[in-house]
Order: sequence, then C-alpha cells, then structure tokens
Amino acid sequence: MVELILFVILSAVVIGGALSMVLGRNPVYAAMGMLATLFGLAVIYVIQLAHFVAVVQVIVYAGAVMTLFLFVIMFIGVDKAQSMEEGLAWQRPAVLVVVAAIVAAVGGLVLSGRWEWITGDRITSGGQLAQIPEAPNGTIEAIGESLINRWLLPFEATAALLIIASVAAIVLAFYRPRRVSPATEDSE
Amino acid sequence: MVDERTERGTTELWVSGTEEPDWLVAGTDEGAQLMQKEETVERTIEQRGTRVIDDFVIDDSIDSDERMVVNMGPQHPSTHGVLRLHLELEGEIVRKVKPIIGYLHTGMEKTAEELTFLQGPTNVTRMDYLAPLHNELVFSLAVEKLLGIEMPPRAQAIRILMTELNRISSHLVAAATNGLDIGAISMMFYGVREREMILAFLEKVTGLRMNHNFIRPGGVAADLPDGWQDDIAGILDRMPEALVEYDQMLRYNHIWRGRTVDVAILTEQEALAYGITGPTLRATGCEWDLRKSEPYSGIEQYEFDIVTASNGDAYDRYRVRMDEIAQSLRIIEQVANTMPLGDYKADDAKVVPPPRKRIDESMEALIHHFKIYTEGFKVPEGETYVAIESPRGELGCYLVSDGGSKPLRMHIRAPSFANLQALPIMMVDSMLADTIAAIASIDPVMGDVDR
Amino acid sequence: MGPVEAFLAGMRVTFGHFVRAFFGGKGEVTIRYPDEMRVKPQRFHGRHVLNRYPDGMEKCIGCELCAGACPAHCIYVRGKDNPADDPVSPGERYGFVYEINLLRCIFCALCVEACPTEAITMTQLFEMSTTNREDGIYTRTELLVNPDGTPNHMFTEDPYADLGELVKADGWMRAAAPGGRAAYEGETAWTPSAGIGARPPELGQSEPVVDEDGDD
Amino acid sequence: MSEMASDQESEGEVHPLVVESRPLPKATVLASLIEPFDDAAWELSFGQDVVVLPRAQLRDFAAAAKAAGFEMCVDVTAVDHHRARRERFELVVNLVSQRHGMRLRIRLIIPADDPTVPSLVSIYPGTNFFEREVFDMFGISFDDHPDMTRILMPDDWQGHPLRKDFGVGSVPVQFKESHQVT
Amino acid sequence: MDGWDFLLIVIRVVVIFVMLMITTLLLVWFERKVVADMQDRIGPSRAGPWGILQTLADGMKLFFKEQITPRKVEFGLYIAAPILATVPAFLIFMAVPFGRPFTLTLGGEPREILLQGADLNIGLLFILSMSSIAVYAVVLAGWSSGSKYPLLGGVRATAQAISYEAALGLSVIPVVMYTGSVQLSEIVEFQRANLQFLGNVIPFIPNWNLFLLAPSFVIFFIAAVAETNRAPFDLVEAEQELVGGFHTEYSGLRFALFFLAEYINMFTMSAIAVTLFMGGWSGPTWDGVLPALVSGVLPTFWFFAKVVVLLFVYVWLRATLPRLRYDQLMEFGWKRLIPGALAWLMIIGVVLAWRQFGNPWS
Amino acid sequence: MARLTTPPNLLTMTLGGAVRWAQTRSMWPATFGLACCAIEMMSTGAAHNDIARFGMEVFRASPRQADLMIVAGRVSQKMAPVLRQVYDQMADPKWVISMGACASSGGMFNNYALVQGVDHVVPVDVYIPGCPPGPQSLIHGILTLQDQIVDGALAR
Repeated sequence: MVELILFVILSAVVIGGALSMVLGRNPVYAAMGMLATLFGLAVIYVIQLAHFVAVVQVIVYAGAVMTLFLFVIMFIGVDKAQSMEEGLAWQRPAVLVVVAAIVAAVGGLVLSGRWEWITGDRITSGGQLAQIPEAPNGTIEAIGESLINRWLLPFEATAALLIIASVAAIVLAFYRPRRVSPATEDSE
Repeated sequence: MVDERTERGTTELWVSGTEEPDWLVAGTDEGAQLMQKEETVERTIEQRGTRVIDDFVIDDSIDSDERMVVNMGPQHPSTHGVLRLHLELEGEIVRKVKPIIGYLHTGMEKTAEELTFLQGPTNVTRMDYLAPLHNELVFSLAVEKLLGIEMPPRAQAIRILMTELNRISSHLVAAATNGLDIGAISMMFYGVREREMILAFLEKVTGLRMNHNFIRPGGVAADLPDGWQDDIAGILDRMPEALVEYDQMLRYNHIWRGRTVDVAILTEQEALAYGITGPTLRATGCEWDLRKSEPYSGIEQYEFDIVTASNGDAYDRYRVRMDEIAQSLRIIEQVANTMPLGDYKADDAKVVPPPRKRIDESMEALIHHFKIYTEGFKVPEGETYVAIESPRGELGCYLVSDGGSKPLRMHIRAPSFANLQALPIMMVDSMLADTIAAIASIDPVMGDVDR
Repeated sequence: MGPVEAFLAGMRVTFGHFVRAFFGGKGEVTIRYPDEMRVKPQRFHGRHVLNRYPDGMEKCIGCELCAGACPAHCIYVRGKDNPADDPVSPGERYGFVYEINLLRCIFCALCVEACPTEAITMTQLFEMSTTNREDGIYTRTELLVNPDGTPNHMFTEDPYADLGELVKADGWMRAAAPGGRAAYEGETAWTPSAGIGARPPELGQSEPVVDEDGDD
Repeated sequence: MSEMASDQESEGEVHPLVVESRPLPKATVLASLIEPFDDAAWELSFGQDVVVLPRAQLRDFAAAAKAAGFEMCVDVTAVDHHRARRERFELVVNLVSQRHGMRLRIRLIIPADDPTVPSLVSIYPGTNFFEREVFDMFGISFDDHPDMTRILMPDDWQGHPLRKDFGVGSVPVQFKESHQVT
Repeated sequence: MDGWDFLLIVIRVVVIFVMLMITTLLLVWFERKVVADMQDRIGPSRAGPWGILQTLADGMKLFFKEQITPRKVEFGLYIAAPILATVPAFLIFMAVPFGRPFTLTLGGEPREILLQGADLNIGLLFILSMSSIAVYAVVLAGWSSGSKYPLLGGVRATAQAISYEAALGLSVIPVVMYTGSVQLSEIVEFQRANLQFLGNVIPFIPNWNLFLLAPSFVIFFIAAVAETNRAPFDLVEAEQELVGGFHTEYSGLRFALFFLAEYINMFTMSAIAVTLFMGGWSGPTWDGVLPALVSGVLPTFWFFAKVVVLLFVYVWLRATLPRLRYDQLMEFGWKRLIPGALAWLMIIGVVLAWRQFGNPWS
Repeated sequence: MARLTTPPNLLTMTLGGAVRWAQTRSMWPATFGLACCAIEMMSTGAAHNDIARFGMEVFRASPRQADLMIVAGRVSQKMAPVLRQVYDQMADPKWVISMGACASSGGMFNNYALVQGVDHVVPVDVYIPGCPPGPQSLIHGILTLQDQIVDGALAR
C-alpha cells in the first residue's frame, strides 16, 4: 500500500518534471525539471530495492550529466531570447508521425491484451502476475556479473560509442568558419 | 548589434554587480565613457610577447555579444580602495580593462593653494596615506629649494630614517594586501603585525600613526625621542626574521608562484613608455632608483643596492618590494649608527618658528612666532620640480610660488596615478583572478591617484 | 625548494604561531582594549585641553593664534578683556569663547605649537565617539581643565574613557619646544600647569651641542 | 594662427620666473636637442633645465626629445596664472632621460581663449592620464587625445576646479557658541 | 517494525540533526579561534565564555535580519537554492556511523541501537550521490541571483564540482576494493583489527586504511577540500575576485543556510574521511576496566577526536595557502589528481588480484 | 545605562534583549574602505587590535550580508551615489559609523570635491573624530554603537 502511494506520488513528480522540461521556456528551469524526473526515477528504483541503480542514477545523471548541462547553459548565456525558428521544416509533421506511431503501437498492444509486453511482468500459467522476487542483497554483484561478464562486449561497445560521440560533439562545437573578409569586420 | 552594444555600455551594473536604482544612472554616468580602442590579437601578442592563455578562443570572429561587462568596484574588496575597473570578460578571460578613477578625488591641490607653506604638509601627507612621510618630504624639499635654505645634517638624517621606515611599512601593507588578495589571509595579519611595530616607532616620534605632519619645510617638527636607538634596534632585530617568515609563507609556495609568475607581465619598454616608476619599473629590469640617480636629503652617504628583477611579472614586483625592505633596513642601520648631533631645523628665523624659550626672552622671536603661525613665511617667486623615490615610484612635487606665503600652484606627481596606466596593458587576456594579482602587484594607493 | 617542501615550510609557519599562541599565549600580540589600554607614547596626539596655571588661572589669552594656525579651521576663539575684579587669565584678555570642532580636527598639533602660552595642549584621550555631530564640537566648558587639573569630558559617564591621562598632556608641546635648536634641548622652557606641575623636558640628544651663534 | 603672436607678446612675462641664466654648453644633449627649434628658449630654474616652447612645436620637440634619449614623460600638469598674466595657462611637461641621467621641463604658454594643446599620447603613451587630468582640472583640451574625458571629477561636473576663478567651495565650519557676543 | 523501531528512527534523526547543529556552532567558533591563534590574535572572546557563543550570536542576528530579494532574481530557484544546499548536507551524515552500536531492551525485546542514521548497504555510494547533489545549490544560487559575480561563481562551482567529484569517487574505490564493502559500518569494522602488512599482523597499530592506502587518503582529502569549496579551493566565493561568489545576493536567513551548509559539509567530509581511512569510531575502549557507560561513549569520543584533527587541517590549510586560479584548479584536478587516483587504483587492483589469485607466474 | 562591560544575564533576558545581544556580538562590517581610515580599519582587524574579539572580523564584501558600514575615509562627490547605493543594498537592521574627520564633516578638506559629512548621504549613528582615528578609537566607536543598541536607542 505504501509502495503504491509512493509510486503515485513519484510518478506525478516524474511526469511533472518531464513536462516542465519539455514545456519550460527557461533552459535552467527545464534542466531543473529533468532533475526532478531523474530523482523521481531514482526513488522508484529504491522502492524496487534496486539501490545501486538508484544511486548510480543520481551520481551519474543528476551529479554529472545535469551539472554539465547547467554549465553549458550558463556559459551560453540564458539571458538571450531563445531562437524560435525551427531548423528543420518537416520537424513538426515528423514528430506527429512518430507520436502517432507510438500511440498506435501501445494502443494496439493494450487492445490485444498483451500487457506483459509493456510491463515486462511475467505471467504465470494461472493468469496471475508472478511474484516479484526479492532483490538479492547487494545488487551490485548482480549488475557487475551481467555487465562485466555476460554482456561485456556490448557494454564496451557502448562505452566506445559514447566516447566517439563526445569527441565528435567537441569537434563540432569548436568548429568555427573562417572569417569572410576584413571588410565586413570593419563595417561592424 | 551595434546599437545593442552601445546601449549596454551605458547601463552597466554598479556595485558588486547588483541592481542599479534609476536615480543612480542619472547621478554619475561614468559608464558612458567608452572603452579604449579595441586591440587586435596580433597587436596584443606582439606587444606583450608573452604566453597567451588560450590561444584557441582569441578570435575576433567572436562578436562582442558574447562578452560580459563587469564593473569591478568602486566598492569591491580587492580594488585597494575605490578604484573602479571596467572589465570585458569572455568567460573568465579578461579582454579589455579600463580603470576609472576619481572616486577619492579630494581636491588637495586646490586646498594646497589655500594653506600656507607651514600648513602645507598637513595637506600633502594625506595624499599617499601609506607613505605620508614621503609626501611631506617632497613638499618640504620643494619649498626649501625655492627658499634656498640648507638642512642641517641631523634633520636630513632624521628624514631619511623616517622615510625609509615608512617605506618598509608601506611595502609591508603591499605584501599584506597582496597576500590577502590572492587568498593567503595570514599574510595580511603578519604583514600588518610588523607594520604595527614600525608605526609604534613613528607614533613615538611624531605622535600620530599616520598623516604625521612631521617633516616640514625647514626641518623636522621634533627631535627623535629618548631611547629611539632601542626601538630601531628592535626593528632591525625583528624584521629579518619576519622576512624569512614571509618568504616561507608566500615566496617559495608553489600556489603563490603559480598565481604570480608570468602573470600581469610588463616589459621595460612598456613601463618606460607609460611613465611607470618604482618597484613596478625595477621589476622589469630597469635600474632606476631616484635615491641613487638623484639623491636627496643626503641619502647618498648610505650604502644600499638597487633591487631589480627581470621578468616584470607580479611575482617579481612582490619580490622587489620584499628585497627593498631588506635594503631599507640596511639604510636604517647606517643612519642609526651615524646619526649626527646638532640642530634639526634650518637656521632661518623667517621660516622656522623660534624655540619656545625664546618667545619669553625675545620680542623679535615672539613677533616671528606670531607671523609664522598667522600668515606663514614668504617663499620667493619661482617654480621648481623635486622628485623623490616613494615606495610606489617617482613622487614629484611641482611648486610654483608667486612670492606669497601660499603656493600659487602645488602639483604632486603621484606615482600610483601613472602606474595605474599599466593595468590595461598588463591585464589584457589574463584570467579574472589575475586582475586581482595585477592590481595588488602594482600596489596603487587611491589617495595618491585621485588626490 | 620543491613543492611539498615549500608547502610544508608555509604550514610550519602558521603551526608555529598556533602553538605559541595556544600553549602559553606568548605569540598573541593583541591588546585587549577596552579591558586593557595600549601604552601610548608621550607625544600622542589626543583630545585637546585648555590648561590652567597652578593657581587656577586660565592660560588662554584669546590671541587666536591656534585658530590661525589650524589647517582645518576647526578652532573658534574669541577673546575678551579680563574683568578687573575677577580676572580669568593673568594677561589682558582671556578666551571667552573657545570651541574646537573635533569632527574637523586632524590632530596635527599645529595649534599646540602655535600657542604662545601653552594653553592648549593635547592629552592622550582618544575616546571621543559621539552619536551626533553636535557632540563633536567641544566648547570651553569641556576643554578647560578643572582647577585641580583634571580634564573634563563630554561624556563623563563613558566607561571606556581613561580620564587619568592628563599627566602626559603636554608631550608634543615639550617635544616641539626646542624649535630645532640643539642648544635648547633638555631645557625646561614652559610654565607649570595645574594638576601636572612642572614637567621635565626630554633628555634630547645625549650630547647636547652648543649652538654657536645662539640667536635666531 | 595667433599662437606665435601671443607667444612673442607674452615672452617678457614668462621670464620673471627665471632666476639665473647661464650660457648653454653647446656640447650637451640639450643643445643639440634645442638647436633645430628656433623659438625654444632655454632657462635654468633653480638648477633645473627648462625649455619654453611655442605650443605648435610641442609634439615635434617631444618626438625629438624621445629620440634624443628622454625615454620617460613623468608628468604633465598646468598652472593657472589667472589675472597675473595675460596668457593665462601654462602647461608643464616633465621629461626624464635615464640614459643621460637628466631631467628636462617643457613649459608652454597657453592663452585663455583657446586652451588647446597637441597631445603627447602618441609619443609618450603614459601622458594619457595626466592629460586627462589637466583637461579635467584646467579645461585645457588636448588635440588627438584618444579619450579626452574627465578623469577625476564626475562626467557631469560643471567647471574646472583648479582654475583660479573656480571657488574652493568651502562651507562654514559648525560651531556651537559662535553667536555669543563678546 | 513496531512502534519502538519507528520511535528509534525518529530519535536517531533528531539526535543527528541536533548534533550537527551544535557541531556547526562549535565548528565556526573553532575555526575562528584556531585561525586567530595562527595569526597571533585572540579571536572571538566576548560572546559567552571564550566567545563560544559567537556562532549563536551570528545565527540569531542573521535570523532576525531582513531578507532582501533583489529585483532581478528568478524567485523560485533563488529561494530553493539555500534549502538545496542544506538538505544534502544533513542527509550525508545520516549514513556515517559515529559510535559503537549498543543493545538496549525496549518494549520487552533487546534491540541493537546503531549510532548511525541508517546503515545503508550502499552507504558510500549514497554519500557520493548526495555530495554530487550539493553542487546544485551553488549553481542555482549563482544563476538565479541575476547578477554577474554570482553567475561567475556558479560557473566556477560547476566546473570545480564535476572535476573533483571524479577524483573523490576514484580515491574511494581502492578502499572499497581493499575492504570489500561499500557499507560504512563494515568498513569501520574492517579497520578495528590490527594492521596487517605483507601477511604479518603488527600489534598495537590499528588496521586503518590510512596506512596502506595513504595516497587514496591524500587524494580524498584534497578532493574533499575542493568539494566543500574551502581554501585553497574557495574560488566559488573568492571574496577578492567575486565579492561573495554565489551568495553575493543572499542576506539574512538564506545566507545563514549557505553558511550552515558549508560548515556541515566540512564536518561531514571530515567524518567520512575518518570513517574510511582512520577507523571511524574504533579505538581503545577498555571494556570491563572502565564503567560500561564510559566505554560505551568512548568510541563516539574517538570519532569526534579524529574528526577534530581533520577539521584542524582544514582550518590550517585555510590559514596558510593562497587561493588557486581557476585554470590551475582544473589543471590540478584533471592532470594531477585524477590520473594519480587512477594509477593508484590500478596498483591496488594488481596487488589485490595478486593476493587473491596468487603469483601469475606460478 | 546598560553597559557591555557587564555581561547580560542569559536567564532573565527577553527576546528583544537576546536579539540585541546577538546583534552587538555579531556585527559584520562591510568592506567599505575609502582612504587613510581604511588602513586604520585594516589595522583594527589585524593582530594588534583584533576586532575579531567582538565577532567582527567577518568583513563582508557583499553589502547584503553586512550589518555595519564603516565609512572609512573621505567621500567625494563622485563616490557619494555609490555610498548611498551600498547603504541601500544593506539589509536591515543596519548601522553606519562615520570614521574620521573627513567622513564626519569633510575634515580639513573643506572644498568642492568632498561631501562635507557623510550624514548628507546616509544616516550616521556614530561619529569618530580623528584623522585617522586609531584602531582603539574605532573600537571605542564600535562600543559606543553597541551600547546604543543594547540600550535600545538604536535598536531596529
């Protein structure tokens, strides 16, 4: 019962945070919304007894990633008016299509009664939801087992991909076009 | 974009970057003063010939929109009083600096025209309040030059003794504030602690801790008090230990070196072009000390060395000051050992008030006494410029007399005033934190700047 | 010096001070004002007093020399002829109004040097803080010492004021008395005051040099 | 322009400040420096070398002085001889040569009706603040100065304080019993 | 879980809260006194005996002071920032054991009472996560003030926190590897034995991680000083450059909260260092020799004594060292501390693997 | 007159009294140094006079956190608006000490450039004569101010 109440509250926090992130005009407030989402998720993990995941979520996402976001936002300067021009002309329709597809997929699944695809719950033969097993004490071992032993290759591949992506981001960020001509500079 | 920039120029934040009331913008619009001409990258690098911290971001394709204008001061903890710096920042990097001064303008040169030559020292002593005795000395020397009177040797020796002590106390404050600005808070207390010892001696001699009104045209106001040798011996005893302590606190410390070495570099050519004198000039390697090149008040009798350094960075300026303390101690020791006996005021009844006993004895003395204290003494017509080496550089006094008892014009050439011009060139493209080190390293005294 | 060595050297300095201050309190140089007073030098420029002769007569003759010498123009004096039956001062006139605006005073002691009768001298009182500008203006009532020589104070109930400092009141006057003449050093050249009496001069230069020409 | 004329007229009034005068030793730096400038007059004021120049030649002279080894300009100031002289202002420039170990003072007579002087900033950048101060205090403006604004007084200040016709601006000192009659 | 357990939790939380408040009161006074002694002064001496109530006076004054809200602030975040600073500071200490557990019979059954907020099995990670949250307060305060100096302080704080967070985390991993646990109570328990070195048990010397993992301790302590924004890493509020840094625009109670958080952080960081490297509350208790109450309290005493030593070092550093510059700070963090921590981590890994799996050549 | 030399009785203290006690024991000055007096203010903070004894070594650079503005030095016409703004930025309760002759009345510089007394710009609670007042004079001024606060004359 307590878990359900907590879950509802936290879900509200998560959804509210996500909405405020998407809808917030001010990038700092958007970042704060995302932080709330991350926190809500972390607490949900705690309720699920996945302490390690929760803590890592906070350390990595809230502690490092979001801080970097904020750093970038502050450096770029938040006082400037946000550019409302859309870079891609077909952005809106594309988004609509994607949203429609997701909604359709979820609706189809719900209508067809395949709940377990969404919730991931195992359904016993009796049609009852399987009992969630007690998380093993010290989920660190379990995660370590799967990451470092079982899924080592995908894990390392992901890490390499992330590094490549970040290097690329840095290169792109610091790319500056050459000055056109001194004449334009003088006219400024 | 141009409009936006000029508009921004006028409405910059005032104090500690906080809100500005509307009436204030109308009050004084110093912000309207435009910055100096923009410096191009090439010129900066060529001019400074130094390491540029981020060779990457300097790129004039960055429009000035990305710059943040920050007003440092006038009320800011590290501007040594009421200096105001107009900084253009790119992140943490200072792109342009303009010092704005005048927040302590006291109109002393005007007041000097209202005061007699006898009262004059009370005025000039308040200019450079860290080296009041130097101010009194240069004024007195100028007046004496116009009067054409010679000082007895004891007066000269007392003057040298007092000014060199004052130099030490001034350099101690420079070291203390320099330490405080870079975050070494204990240095502030240690520096002032030793200064307190010197001030105690000055107070014993002159009765005041600062703004002494002790060196006057015609000599010094009073003789050294009984037992002064012991106090000097105490100072000479303690100071070398203290200097070792300071060195251990700062000079060898690698954080300190990191904060000052290669920071705020000034080359010799720049220093000379900008009329910069004193330790700031000597730190660039220029061997120029008025105590040697134009000796005053008999300082040529004493042995000492000109302290120089070669890099012209903040560390060198600090080091030159610290080493000058040691040299001043040498002079003080010699003065104390060879202090001549005799009169300590010139033998000129028209200029120097008579001894108190003579007032009772002689009618002539009484008349002189009255005349000197009411209308003052007359100084022959003429103009002269006298310069001495104050702790901050060449302290000059340009004095014009029209033959009356008040100066027609008294101008003090303030070393800090000229030295402050070094700030923009030494700060460009340094970090924000380095501006603090730069200000502290040239040790400006705003009273001296604004007068 | 290596980085670690230099770092330790600096740490040793502060720790040394800590040990000296913490164990035994020898390192501390603080003067615990107001619980204890600093030893002020004799020539200290403090608040002014108007002196009296030992017989209670006022020394001030209202000549306004102090007002003329003052660079801050903070002294206001008006002389008045002494009443014949009850003279206030030995001279012809006395200081009828005597005011010092201490908020303008810069304590340069030119008034002390200017005064021909040693009427105005400086005590070692420095506790003069006021809560309004008017209290910073000391009138004759407060400046003039009592007939027994004790000084008045504007705030007699001020617990911090050290009123026993009169004994050194004429320090600067005596220091400036020889007027630069070595021959006059070590000579008492002033009249005694009420409460203080005749004060000896400073020793001066240990070997006084006789001034050849003698006059000035 | 009227500068030359005014200089000649006022010449007789400049010299009262000269206390002694001795022939210039030809061999000195000073002699070779002054030689090309016909209107420059050399004086000795209390043992200090002073050159009195017409103001049009200031910049040329300063450039020549810098070439001759006067590396530093330590001071620029002005004097107001209000009512005492017809040409009211006087600009004083102090040069220092470390190479020769000497000082040189340049004095310029500036009339009150046209208080402008060529700026020395292009030759001695260090005169920047000093010239601004002179402008602020005396209202003598410097041609070609990069930033001829007030430096010590607020920007909106009226008048130039160190002129003799600018009052000191003192207020009466407060006293309590000064109204008492004797 | 019955009522007694619940009550015990509440009591523990309250006790820790009160303890932290009192500690802060004393800590500020302690710092000012120690710095004063180092500078040949007396320090606060007029508020209470030896000035011990100085912080109380500060707090009361700030409590009754006007709270100015400047016009340009982003109000919500401006208000939230001080709270965000204080809450993690309190939360961190919840995981730190500060005394030996003892047994008490309550409600008819013996209960073990931990002197610890909560004995989390991921205690160490919890601490790291909470300390990574603490930076938000500084960043948000700097940004929401709508003023330039605080903004610069906020930007500096972000960069500093990210850099030194990494060093902090890396310096802790050897401890985890060596002791084999991230639970703080177990780490303390591990250090209660005598020192084991090269297979020999050395008597009289406790098995503190400080001895065998000294590089980790040094890195941890440096990173901790940087995390708490204390000198010489106090660029965030560098008074000489940034006036007050992020808290320039804060006044009254809101400023007091920042003040409080800074000192609590300082205390908790020292407490964690003690727990991880200096044996926590372990120490001689002379059970049986001394009365039970005394030997029960002694571990807490040892804990605080060790913390005070570290706090002294904090203050000592502040009194001695000049402040680093921003780029030097980054350089030191990324080019010295983190590579150093990584190298040390590898060494420890090899050593431990050797110990566990034996000589690879055999 | 209740004096600081007699310690207050903590048991019988009222809330107002306690607040005033706290305010006097923890009066954080703003770093508002202008001229000569600023150097003496610095000396007051230094080892020989140690203003920390009164809990005042916490010189706040940000006026928001300061309780006491020590106007240490001459206030020029150009500085006066800045002074006023700093005062306005300070949070109540706030006090002003006018230190030295120049701040109190213009001192010997009775001329165009200076504000003849800082009380033209901000309300002043305590004036300290002297040029500059020595550290102990400043401490006396601070004690006078504290007495006034404890007495309730200046309590805000």
